[in-house]
Amino acid sequence: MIIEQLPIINLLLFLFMALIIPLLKRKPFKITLILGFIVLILVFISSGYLLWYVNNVEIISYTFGGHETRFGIEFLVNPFSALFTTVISGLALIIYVYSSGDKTEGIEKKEFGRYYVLLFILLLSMFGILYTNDLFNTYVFIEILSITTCAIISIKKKKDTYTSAFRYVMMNEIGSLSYLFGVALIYMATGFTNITLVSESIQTAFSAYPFNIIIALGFMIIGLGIKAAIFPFHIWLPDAHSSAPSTSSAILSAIVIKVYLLVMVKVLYSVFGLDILVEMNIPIILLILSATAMILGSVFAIAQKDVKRMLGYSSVAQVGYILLGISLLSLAGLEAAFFHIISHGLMKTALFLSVGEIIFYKKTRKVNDFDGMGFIMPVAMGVFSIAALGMIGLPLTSGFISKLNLGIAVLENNYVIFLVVLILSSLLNVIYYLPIIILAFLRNEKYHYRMTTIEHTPKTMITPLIFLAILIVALGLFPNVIMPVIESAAKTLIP
Amino acid sequence: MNDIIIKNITRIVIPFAQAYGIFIILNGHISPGGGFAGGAIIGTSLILYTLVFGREKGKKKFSHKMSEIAESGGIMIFVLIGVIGIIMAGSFLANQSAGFPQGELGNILSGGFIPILMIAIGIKVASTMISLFNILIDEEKV
Amino acid sequence: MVILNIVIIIFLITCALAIGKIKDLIGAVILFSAYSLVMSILWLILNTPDVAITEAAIGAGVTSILFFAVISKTKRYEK
Amino acid sequence: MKKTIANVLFLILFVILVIGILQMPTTASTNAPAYNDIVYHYINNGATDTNAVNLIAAILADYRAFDTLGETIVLFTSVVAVGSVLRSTKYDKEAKENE
Amino acid sequence: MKEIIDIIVENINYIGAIALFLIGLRIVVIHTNLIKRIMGLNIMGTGVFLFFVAIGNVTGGVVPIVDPESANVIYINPLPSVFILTGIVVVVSITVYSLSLVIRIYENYNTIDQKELSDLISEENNDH
Repeated sequence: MIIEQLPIINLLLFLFMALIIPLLKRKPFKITLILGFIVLILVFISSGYLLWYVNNVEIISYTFGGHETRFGIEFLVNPFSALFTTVISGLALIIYVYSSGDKTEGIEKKEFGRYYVLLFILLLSMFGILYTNDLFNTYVFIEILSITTCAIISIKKKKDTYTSAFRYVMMNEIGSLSYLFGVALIYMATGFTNITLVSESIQTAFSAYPFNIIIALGFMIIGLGIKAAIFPFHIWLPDAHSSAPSTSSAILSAIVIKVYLLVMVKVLYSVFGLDILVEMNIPIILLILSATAMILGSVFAIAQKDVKRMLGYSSVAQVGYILLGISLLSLAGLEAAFFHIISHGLMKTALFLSVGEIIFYKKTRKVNDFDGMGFIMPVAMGVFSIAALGMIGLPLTSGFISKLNLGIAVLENNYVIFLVVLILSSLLNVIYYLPIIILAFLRNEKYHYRMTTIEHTPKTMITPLIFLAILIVALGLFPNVIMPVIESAAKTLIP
Repeated sequence: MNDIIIKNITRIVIPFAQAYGIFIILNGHISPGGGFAGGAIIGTSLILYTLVFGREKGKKKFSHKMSEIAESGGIMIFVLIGVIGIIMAGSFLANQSAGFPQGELGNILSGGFIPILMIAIGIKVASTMISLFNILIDEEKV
Repeated sequence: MVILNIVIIIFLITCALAIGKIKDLIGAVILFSAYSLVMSILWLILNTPDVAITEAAIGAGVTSILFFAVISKTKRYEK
Repeated sequence: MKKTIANVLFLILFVILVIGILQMPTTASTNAPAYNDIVYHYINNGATDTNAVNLIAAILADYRAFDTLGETIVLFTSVVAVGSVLRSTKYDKEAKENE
Repeated sequence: MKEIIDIIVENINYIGAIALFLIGLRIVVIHTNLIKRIMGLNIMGTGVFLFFVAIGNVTGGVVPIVDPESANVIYINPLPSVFILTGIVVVVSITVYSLSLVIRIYENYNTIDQKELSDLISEENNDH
């Protein structure tokens, strides 16, 4: 009985937290932080329990107001949504602990209250997107997500944040309205907005009104593609992610783009189904887009002098990897994509957070200024190096496993050309990540004497970084721990 | 704005506009309208008041604190009703099965929690509109 | 009714095109306000009075006022 | 030049979409696919289910009340977001003076 | 010729919705004035909403307010109206947020033209 209520209780906890922060304005800020931490821990535990429950007992279908599924809004907790809500709440917990050091880079102290309100509403909307089984409800949550993501960029009161936030909000809104247009077209042809019901009737609708479904598919892919920064629509990403505060960049890059990709997975696999996709030759288009993204994202990243911009372009390339796995339309490809979503989430979080610490203390964002940084800030730079090596795909890190999985999945489908692209993109990764590590650790011996002075950063900033590094390595050594969960998540989408 | 005609006409119009807005909110479940429309009408009338009589007087009518309470209050009522649904009937936002008094079909006092929700939405929309307007017009230069 | 519908659609499209063309932003907002009002009439024709009331209050009322407020703080003429 | 190309592109898109529209179930009658059993359920049982005569209110606040909750959250978020952009120093000064 | 006109008249709402959506999109993409772009966004939104309403409309139908006494009336589809009511408010929120950004951009750069803005930003980047 109570288990069925857990998803909505998760959402209500976030909402409660967001509403309670303005009321606690006069109390010391520490109380708010501790309360938020408790909420996040509770949500993490409950979503973890849901993950165990749906994998071992049964899938939870929950309808609001006690109406039948056809007439109301349905929350569907299957292995897919349970897995990713757990991952999101875990990553959010790590980022939250880091940002609670009261030293968040770029955010004025007065804005902390609003920042945490926005953060919790952001988490609420992401949970809602993953849990809901209704296309229009997804739209409502997508709008909440897009307004909060823009707001946590523009909360850093700098000149260039406003312009990049404006561009982001425009692109976002074009994306949402295109998605809504797609929903309208699907509703027109089938008469449903519930995903399960749509997927049951979409084949007959496709044979009766093919144009309807084709245009809907196009609008939805373009809309979600803009939001997920799939290659030709990625122009907003580097600006937005580099001008945001570091914790926001970590959230945006590691979680938010992935959520849009997961919506896209839901739309492609659950709503339209594989038959229509294959008939429309959608996989080929997506594969070409992902290949271009993998190459060009890395090429652009090489040209950047700003570290955060470089990481932004690297995200474009990584979205390409995930899209490659998704568009193979096979079980192995989907599993690889899911694994890469998790491992890239960990690595990007580690990269942005460690860079954030470096920027916060050294006030530099140029790649060239990383000279000898490894001796000044060993922990931050060490974590950066581990995560960067993971990005390159070195063995012993989670990045290696995800690239291995992707390669196997590509070979299974006999797309040898994409294996070449994969390897080429990895080599390009080496070109822009390795020099930073070499610059930081191996050059300029004049910094050696400073080995003894270890940075005195607060524990709340160091602990999450170390924890992330351990997780990256652990995932690289024992990928089989989470493989069963990913497999069952992928199997809910490909029966 | 120091025009006596505008001021007097505004004084006359605003009560009607607000009464109309309240009417629309309360009759949301038996006639066209509802929380969004009524809330927007009330919000617009408050904006009109602020425009004509100036920011200071407008503030007296609808202070910042009040709008803050109204904003979180709207969602709070919503969530509270939903949680009552969870406790009574086992699902969020359950209406009839949670035992809300249903009333007679077609009356104002009917529809279980629908009028309450409409009032909550109305409060929320009205306070949001007026506070957004206030924030926009007296923003502070950095 | 059908003819009124067609006339309104043509009016809306012209209005939208004019919003794109006009250089004076205040004029654009007035056009936008008219657009929203006519839109609410269209929704009355299409049997959705709830939406019509909301659009008349929000689209023609609140949105235009907010646009005016912002234009008064920035530039009026587009280059 | 750039504008002409864009205009031509938009015109082509318009023509494609209109041709697409004409293949769709556009009849404004009860035969349209969207007018299915769900709508009949709302019309026949909606009033007794929720005791609200206005079906739009019944769906808005009962069947799909969760959408409406999400939408009130959008309004709340927009106030917080606009405040975070425009209201910073003054608002806090006022709050401090009041204390 | 008459057939074509008949088809167009029959689908006038859909065609209008598409046209408004594309005009709005064109304004958002091509125009350089930021406030105009926000207006384009609103036009796009109304285009989508018009599409929704057109789906729900039934010729000769009446407003879905149930009257138990009168039988044999055809009600229009109430679901799209509900979608739009939610959508309108969402678009307004986004509009206000982007307008607040425009105010800040004007304060910082003294222009609300995207072209001048990009020039100023690239100049600043070159200075550093």
